[in-house]
Amino acid sequence: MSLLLQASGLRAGYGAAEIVHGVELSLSAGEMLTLIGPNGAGKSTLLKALAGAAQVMGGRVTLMGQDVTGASAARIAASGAAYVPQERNIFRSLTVEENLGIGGWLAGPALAERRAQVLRLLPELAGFSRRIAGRLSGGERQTLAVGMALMVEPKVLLVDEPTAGLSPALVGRLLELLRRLADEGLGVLIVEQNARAALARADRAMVLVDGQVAAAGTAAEIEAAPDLGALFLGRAA
Amino acid sequence: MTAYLVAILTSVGFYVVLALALNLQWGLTGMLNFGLAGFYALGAYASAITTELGGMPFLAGFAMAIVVGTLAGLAVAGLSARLVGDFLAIATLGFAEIVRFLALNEDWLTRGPRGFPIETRPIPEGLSREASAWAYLGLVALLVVVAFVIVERIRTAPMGRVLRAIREDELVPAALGKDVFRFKLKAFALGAALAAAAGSLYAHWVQNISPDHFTTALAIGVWMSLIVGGTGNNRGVLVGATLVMVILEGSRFLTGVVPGLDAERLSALRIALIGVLIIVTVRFRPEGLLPEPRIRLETPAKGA
Amino acid sequence: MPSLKTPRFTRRHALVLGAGALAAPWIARPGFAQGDAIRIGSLTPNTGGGSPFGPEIAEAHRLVVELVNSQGGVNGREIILTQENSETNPEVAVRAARKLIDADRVMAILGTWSSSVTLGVMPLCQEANVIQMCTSSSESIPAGDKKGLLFDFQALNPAWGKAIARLAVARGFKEIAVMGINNDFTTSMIGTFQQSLEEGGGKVVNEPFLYNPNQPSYRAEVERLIAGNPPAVFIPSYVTDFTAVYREIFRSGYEGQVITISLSTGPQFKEAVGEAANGILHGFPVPPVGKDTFDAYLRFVGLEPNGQVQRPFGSAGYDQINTLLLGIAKAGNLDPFEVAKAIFAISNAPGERVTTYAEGAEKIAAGAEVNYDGASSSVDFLPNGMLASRDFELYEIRDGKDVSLERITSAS
Amino acid sequence: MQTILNAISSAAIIAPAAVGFTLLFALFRFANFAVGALMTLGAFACWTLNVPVGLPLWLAAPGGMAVAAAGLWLADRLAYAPLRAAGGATLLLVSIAVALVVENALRLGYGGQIRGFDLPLSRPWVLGPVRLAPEQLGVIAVSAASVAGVMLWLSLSRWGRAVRAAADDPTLAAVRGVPVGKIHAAGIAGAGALVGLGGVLAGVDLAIEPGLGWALIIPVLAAAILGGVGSPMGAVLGALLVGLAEEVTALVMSPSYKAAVGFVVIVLALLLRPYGLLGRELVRK
Repeated sequence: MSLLLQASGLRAGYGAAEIVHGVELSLSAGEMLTLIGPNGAGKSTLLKALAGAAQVMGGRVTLMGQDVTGASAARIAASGAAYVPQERNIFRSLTVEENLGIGGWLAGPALAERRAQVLRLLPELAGFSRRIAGRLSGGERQTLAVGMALMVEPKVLLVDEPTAGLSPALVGRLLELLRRLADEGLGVLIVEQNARAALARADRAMVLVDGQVAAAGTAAEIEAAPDLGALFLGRAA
Repeated sequence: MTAYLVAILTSVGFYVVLALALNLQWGLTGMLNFGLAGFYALGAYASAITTELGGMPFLAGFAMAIVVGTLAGLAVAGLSARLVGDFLAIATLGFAEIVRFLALNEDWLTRGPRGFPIETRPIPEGLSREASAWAYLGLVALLVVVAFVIVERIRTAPMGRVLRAIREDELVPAALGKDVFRFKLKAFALGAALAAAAGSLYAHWVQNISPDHFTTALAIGVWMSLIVGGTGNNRGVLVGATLVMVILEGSRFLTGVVPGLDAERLSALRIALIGVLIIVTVRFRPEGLLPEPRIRLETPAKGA
Repeated sequence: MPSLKTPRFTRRHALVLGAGALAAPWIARPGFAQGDAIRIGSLTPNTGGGSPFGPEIAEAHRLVVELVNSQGGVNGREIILTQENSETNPEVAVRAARKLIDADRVMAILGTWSSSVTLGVMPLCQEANVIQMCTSSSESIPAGDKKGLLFDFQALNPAWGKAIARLAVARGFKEIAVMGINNDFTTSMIGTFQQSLEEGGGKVVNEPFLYNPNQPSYRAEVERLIAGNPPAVFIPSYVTDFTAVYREIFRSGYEGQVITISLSTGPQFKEAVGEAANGILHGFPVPPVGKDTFDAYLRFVGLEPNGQVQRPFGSAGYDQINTLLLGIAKAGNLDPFEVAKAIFAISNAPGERVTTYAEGAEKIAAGAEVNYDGASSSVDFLPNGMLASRDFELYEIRDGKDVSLERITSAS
Repeated sequence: MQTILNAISSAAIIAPAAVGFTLLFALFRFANFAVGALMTLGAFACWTLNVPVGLPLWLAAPGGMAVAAAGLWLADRLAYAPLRAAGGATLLLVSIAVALVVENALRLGYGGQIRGFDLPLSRPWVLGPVRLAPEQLGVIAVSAASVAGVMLWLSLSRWGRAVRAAADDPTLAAVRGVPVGKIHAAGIAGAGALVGLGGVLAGVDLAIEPGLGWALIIPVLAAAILGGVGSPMGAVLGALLVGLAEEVTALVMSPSYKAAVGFVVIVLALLLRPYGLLGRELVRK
């Protein structure tokens, strides 16, 4: 398995406020890594820093061996890491079709081909391609957000709380979808509140507390750790 | 020259009171009021009508201006409380235009475009020119102090905290059980009353008002005072209004040194220069010369 | 912090420049005794609603002052003219007038144009005993002048309405619809127009109404004006709005007679609408096209007399500054009340006719009585500072030229 | 019938600039008051090409549009872009300062006199109860074609869609690799050209002088806000309604209250639909 994304000593935040204090992280192809932790632990900030959407204040990030420390969101996107924000992850005033088109901006002439591939991966999108994205249901919206991210054929998918606000049935379906993408060879890094559901499908997990890694291991190890379970997994139990 | 500086300082005083009113409405509460000139005009006309047509003394006119200003503020804020941001701006702009059209068209009351001469003065009869100029400056300074104390106290009081919370996100104070509508109404009406009070004093200072006195150009000057000085900072308002007046009036002296241009081109150059100076000032100090002091936004500890 | 430096530098720079500007008038110039200067302010609407007219007034003031200074000034004193822009806005004009009075220490303010500005600065001028010369036609103007320091070089608007109605009746137009720009200038003009029309056996059809300037379109107003297809319409207006209104009238297919005031139909208007301007009737109290004084003024500012109404307010500005300077020459000092008295003396009969400052000053020095005859009118004042009379002339635009039809003299 | 036609004629002048304004608002999240002055700039540029240079109006008009777009781009570079992070009120004020600079630069160059295009006035065609002047028809046709063209561009072309995406959510657009800077430039070019065209159309009806923009900015703003800022279709609808409201009020009551009544209508409409007819809440920074 090839190493796709690696961060060492990563410190990040916004303006003067440092939120993530020195995190080590790696992600390989075909692997699904889930980030869990209490509210305000810096999970989303870490993800954003990796995606170029938050300020990197120290440390180093490499993407497929290339140094992307502090690079812009656009450059990281072009280098093969697709970020799916938690909110505002679709263009609400555009149709689903148009959203996919914007997602595939970097694909250029290969747009049609990519669209076909994405629709193969996510066949449900084809069913509502002409609708205005802002009027989609929660599950449809998240599927579109993932689909749009896939349009540039990324190697790494960075997904921020994709299941927030979804019904338990939809949570399962969406996580299954991400698992499937990892099985196709992508590296998938997700931040997830539904910790048990995520752990059930992830390969590895990291627990973030106060901007630092409190624990890391295989999903099974983390799930089994009794103290962690009591502290952070209770909510989802 | 002294008398000129006194007069300009008096003008600065009016700008300061208006900018303080805006600071309360926009700087603290986030309500975009483009109709400031309307409340100013309303105060000026209410006062002039009371003293000239009603034959009452200045203080009665001043009180009437405050009453009318408050009522108009309540009405405008009450009607448009649902509107936010630029939508409130257009509604208030509409209000100002309506006031101006009323002043222009209802000439049985306002003497329309021919101007309303005002004889009643808040200062004793028979003062010398110099002395009356200083007396007016004193009165305006008094109004500035009162307005400053009111707005500054609100800013630092618990009410100020709620207003700032409304500015950042209305839903948060609403969730904490604050009656957002009431707070907005209060802040807006108080700002309107301040503007009307300034209008009253202004009317009796210039002694002749017409709808042309209360145009958007005036509102722009006041807005500039606020933005240049520092939104949310009452001391900044003082600095901003002074600086804007220095730019507006000082540029008159500047044009004297540009040779070879006729009056029309000099005037155009001067106004263009005012525009450039404002762009440059805002460009290098986007938060204003005196940024808003940081006040912790969290709710006070229990029992406090 | 480089961001702090720039504004600071700008401000200091501005102060230095400003101080330089202030100092400039005090730098001794050859030929004039220091401290004896005559300080005059010119406050014209160079931007805003009056911008089509303000610059020509300002230019007339400046050129006359330059000429007189080059000839040795008034009684050996240099004239220092300070020109300010009122922006056609009384709020701004009041501050500009403060500067003129208190910083530049002028003894007279010339050139205010719109009534709101003239009335707005009047309390200041009255308080500081500063002479005011304006071209405003509001009826409220004489009432505000308690000290006899104001001279108005424009006929008051009731006179306009009367004269134009008489001219219209004389041309056989008896049923006329009326709309006017919403300002003080037209409001009372419409009243006297209606009255005078009825006295002449005619009547105003439809309800007369006012419109506001600065509109994106005047279609609705025009529809209302020409409803019922009246044989003639009268539209007192200014050039900017009249241009738009007239286009609308023409495009609406209205075939009746359009009557307006000559302010609206200057060369700018004719150029803007082209041939369609032909046939418009317009009346104006001044300037007396073809009169020697008016032609002399036009040549003075570098224009050729062409039988057209040109620079309607510049000619009044020219008369303002000439009259003031002659008044000072006659008074022999700068006391405003004596100068005001002298202005009545040099502008009204009896006296030898003079048409320029140089001519008049020479005769005054020789001890003669003079009567200034101006480019905008004969410049005779009533005791209240208003023009005693003014010639009204009715023109028709033919082939893009103003053709004079008739002239009457109307008492204010 | 005539009233409706008149309302359409008025709307035709306002609509392109209102669409331009709404696009700028959607992209940059502030009410750009310089739009009025840029209309004046477009009208003067077109006049210069039309009268002194002698080009026919249909050739001069694109020149006016290009100059207005260039002016907007320059204003963005010098004044707006460095302040992107500042709030909407600051930018709005800066845009007023820009308007002052543009207006007075024109006054410096051209003087305050009024001007008109070299376009002879013509008499109307009379079709039963309705009169329609050829210029009026021309204005309506050009306006409709340009607005329709821009809307097609926005919905069908790759760049047009990217403009809408960047307006919808610039952060997400950047994350998806859309070159937001270039898209902003494209939006400025498109909006600037529309605004310039609006100035040219206004020049056909009104007198061209440096203060022209101030007569136009309020109705442009009102149309855009009434329609729902950010919605080009809404801006067109808003222009029609503003036109209609003003025409009707001038017929039934004193025309001197026309503009005021227009405002009342707008405020009432906003009270019923706080985000405008076709608008929705825009994501704020």
